[in-house]
Amino acid sequence: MTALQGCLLISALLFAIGFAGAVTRRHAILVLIGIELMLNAANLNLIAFWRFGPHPEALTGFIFVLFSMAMAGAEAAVGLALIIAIYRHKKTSNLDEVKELKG
Amino acid sequence: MLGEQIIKGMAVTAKNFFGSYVSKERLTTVQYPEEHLAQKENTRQFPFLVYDGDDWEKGLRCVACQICEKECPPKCIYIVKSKDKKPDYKGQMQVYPATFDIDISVCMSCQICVEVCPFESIKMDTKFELSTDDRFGGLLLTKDKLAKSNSYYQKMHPQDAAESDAVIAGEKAKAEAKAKAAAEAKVKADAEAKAKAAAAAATTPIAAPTPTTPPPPAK
Amino acid sequence: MFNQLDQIFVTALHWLVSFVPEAWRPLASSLICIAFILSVFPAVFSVTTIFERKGIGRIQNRYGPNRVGIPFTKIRLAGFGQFIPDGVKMLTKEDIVPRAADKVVHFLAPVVMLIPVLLAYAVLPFGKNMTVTDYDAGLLFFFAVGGAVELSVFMAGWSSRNKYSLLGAMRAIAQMVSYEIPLILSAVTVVMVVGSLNLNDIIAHQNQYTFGIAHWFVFTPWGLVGFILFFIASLAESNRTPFDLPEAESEIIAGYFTEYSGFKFALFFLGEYLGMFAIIGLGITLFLGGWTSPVSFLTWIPSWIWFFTKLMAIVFVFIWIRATLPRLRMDQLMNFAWKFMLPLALINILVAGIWHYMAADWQRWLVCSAIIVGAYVVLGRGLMHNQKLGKRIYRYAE
Amino acid sequence: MSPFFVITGIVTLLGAVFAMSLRNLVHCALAMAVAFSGIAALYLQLDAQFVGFAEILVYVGAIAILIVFAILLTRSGEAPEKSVLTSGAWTSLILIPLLFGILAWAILHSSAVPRDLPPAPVATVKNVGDALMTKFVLPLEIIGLVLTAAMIGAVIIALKEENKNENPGRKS
Repeated sequence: MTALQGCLLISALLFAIGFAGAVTRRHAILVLIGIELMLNAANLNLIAFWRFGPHPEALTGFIFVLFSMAMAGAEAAVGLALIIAIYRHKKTSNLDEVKELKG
Repeated sequence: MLGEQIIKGMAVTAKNFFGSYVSKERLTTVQYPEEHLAQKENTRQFPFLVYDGDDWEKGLRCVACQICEKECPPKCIYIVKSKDKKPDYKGQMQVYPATFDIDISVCMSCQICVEVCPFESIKMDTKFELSTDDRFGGLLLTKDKLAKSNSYYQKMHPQDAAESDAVIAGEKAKAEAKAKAAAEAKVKADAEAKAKAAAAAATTPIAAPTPTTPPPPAK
Repeated sequence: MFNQLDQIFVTALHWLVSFVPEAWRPLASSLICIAFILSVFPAVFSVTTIFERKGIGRIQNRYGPNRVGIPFTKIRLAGFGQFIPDGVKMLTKEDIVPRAADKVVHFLAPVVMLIPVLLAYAVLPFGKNMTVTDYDAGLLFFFAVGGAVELSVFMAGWSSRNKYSLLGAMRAIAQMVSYEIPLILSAVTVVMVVGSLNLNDIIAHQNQYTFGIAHWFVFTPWGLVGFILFFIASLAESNRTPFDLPEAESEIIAGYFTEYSGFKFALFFLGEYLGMFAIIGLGITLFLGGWTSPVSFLTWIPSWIWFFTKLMAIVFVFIWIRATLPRLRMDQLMNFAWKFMLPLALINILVAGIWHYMAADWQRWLVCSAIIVGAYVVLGRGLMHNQKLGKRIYRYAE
Repeated sequence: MSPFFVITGIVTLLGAVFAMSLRNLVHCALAMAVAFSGIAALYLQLDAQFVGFAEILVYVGAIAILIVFAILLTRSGEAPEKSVLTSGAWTSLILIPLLFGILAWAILHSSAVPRDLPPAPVATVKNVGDALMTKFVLPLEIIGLVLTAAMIGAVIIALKEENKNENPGRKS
């Protein structure tokens, strides 16, 4: 197994764990954590391909990760704001109880 | 403008900081074990026993009358009277305390013993550094530890000591005057008796006898 | 001679490493560096606690600790032995963990606090050739590990199950997050002008002299403002008065370490001071020329002496401020960070850009100073004007 | 693959597993911080120092704190009494191993994976800065815009709707 495959396996496992959490847990914040883990798995993939790819001097994967981190920050901010707003409205952050679109 | 007051405040504290190194008056702290604050005139801590002269056993004014023991509110005084007697400052034979203990861990410094003492023998001390590592023995002051000379008292509380000395001097003077009066009365009586006898019998030369009877105690 | 004295630690390191077989040398070298940091900075910490107590005492016209010297002797050392009994007391005290506390997190919090703080020293240059790791992105590393401290503060506050701890932790995080922005933005000006995140490059840029005076960034208009902003933000980051809301004794006992005692409390205490030294060290490196001397005729003094002298001087100003200013209120704290420091830091970045691209003559000074003074006056007036000084409205828990 | 890499990977995965499986939300958030630190360490071993430090700065320093704040603001710091899983959680028992199996199979049997390790690339801060300011300047600007929009949006969403008629004596 090469180093790239090791990175990719770790990343795949991380993605699976994050996905499992996001799908199975009830709490909205945990779903967000799961999404963050999946995003990080993707970032790890990008860095691994940049490192072991044919043209690392182009820095494409590297810069992509930086951008995706910024996006993750924005996503977390908006997601948590939504969760807080929902909590304020419905007094719950359990996703099974937040099914309806009308408030 | 913003920040102006901050700079002013910083200047004040800086002045304090450097001033404390320059002028000693700024530092109000007294370096206690080495330095002491001057005590106030009416500082009172715990009682002690006054003695006159140099020998504390001989000069102790206390006559073991036990008034203080009875009056003491927390009952911290313990007195045992002596079997024998010894002369007091007036030359009168008196009992003296064989044991005189004050438990200063119990004493509340109320000064009642001083108020009631008819012999000016118990007074209040200003010593306060009395801590010991011995819980029972160290704080139980026995007679030898309690006895302090009159000169110590005079130095400590000059005003009170002067008053007390005046009282004692007055007593002494009174006693002497009484003794003198008694002696004179005796001399007179003797003289009269003698005169009578002389008148009765032939004249004989008079030898003034010394008064042998002790004067009655003061009060 | 002076050059050798300057490099004495580097020479000692090389000499020590030369005893180790070739393959283990990098490991041995880093272990010695770790030992150096772990011994020097806690020692500086212990001396600083005495300095702090004595300094505050003098400011309040007291003596401060002046009794304890070397144990079992009559030597007093003017009270500088005080840290030994203090340390012994702290380390031998009973370690109390509240029954309702989250044991694992409660145990981990002081450790998590100390690790990033110690990591931050890895990139600080203590003297010429005295950087443990010469990272390309040293400044980024410093701020990255500094950010992890907040998590430990939260862990301590939350795991204690105590309202004061939680309040203190929330205050601390809100304050640290708010003041991290002006802190980083004021450091960005230096990065812009130098063009590098490497702290040694930043010092090399300041290690030049004209008319015998060093090119420290604090001697430029933007550098002065940047330094003052950095200084205020570092006061807040290290939870020092007047920004000591997270551990305000009179309000919330001790904030997030209310429920800590003994060794763990000592770790928090140590972590707090080491964090303060680290951030002061960074401020020195960025604006006060690091280990360089201010005037060219004093360059013979060893560089590490300059570093530690500057460190102690700034620590003294911290102590001075602590003894002078009262604690801010929470809304004042936030207003100051977001309405004054952040705009000023942004304007300062603009000024640094103007400075960089204008020709080096008196006009540059005039333009930059004018912009900064104008911004200061306008922002300061806005901050003072918006203070709603009126009757206080008390709100009770709903 | 060095043993250090394996250890870091295991720590990261354990952090992730705990982040997704613990009952108490605060523990989950802390485990997530561990996982992110592990990923940052992986980045460092892949010669991407800048990204590694940025990972710590963004994820451990900011997002973990944000999540912890959200947990406290929604009062979910205590472990819930009821089940923590959704009603249809059992389907993931089949779905997730399947997903991972497919990914792992694809990784291990891919022909695109290069056999030899290329030399360490240079990604100094200067190179990254140059790339950001020349080749990727448009995405950078867009990211800046997106972040601003997200910040304003988050503030507006989370802003308390204040009813002006109710309780006029209180100030916000």
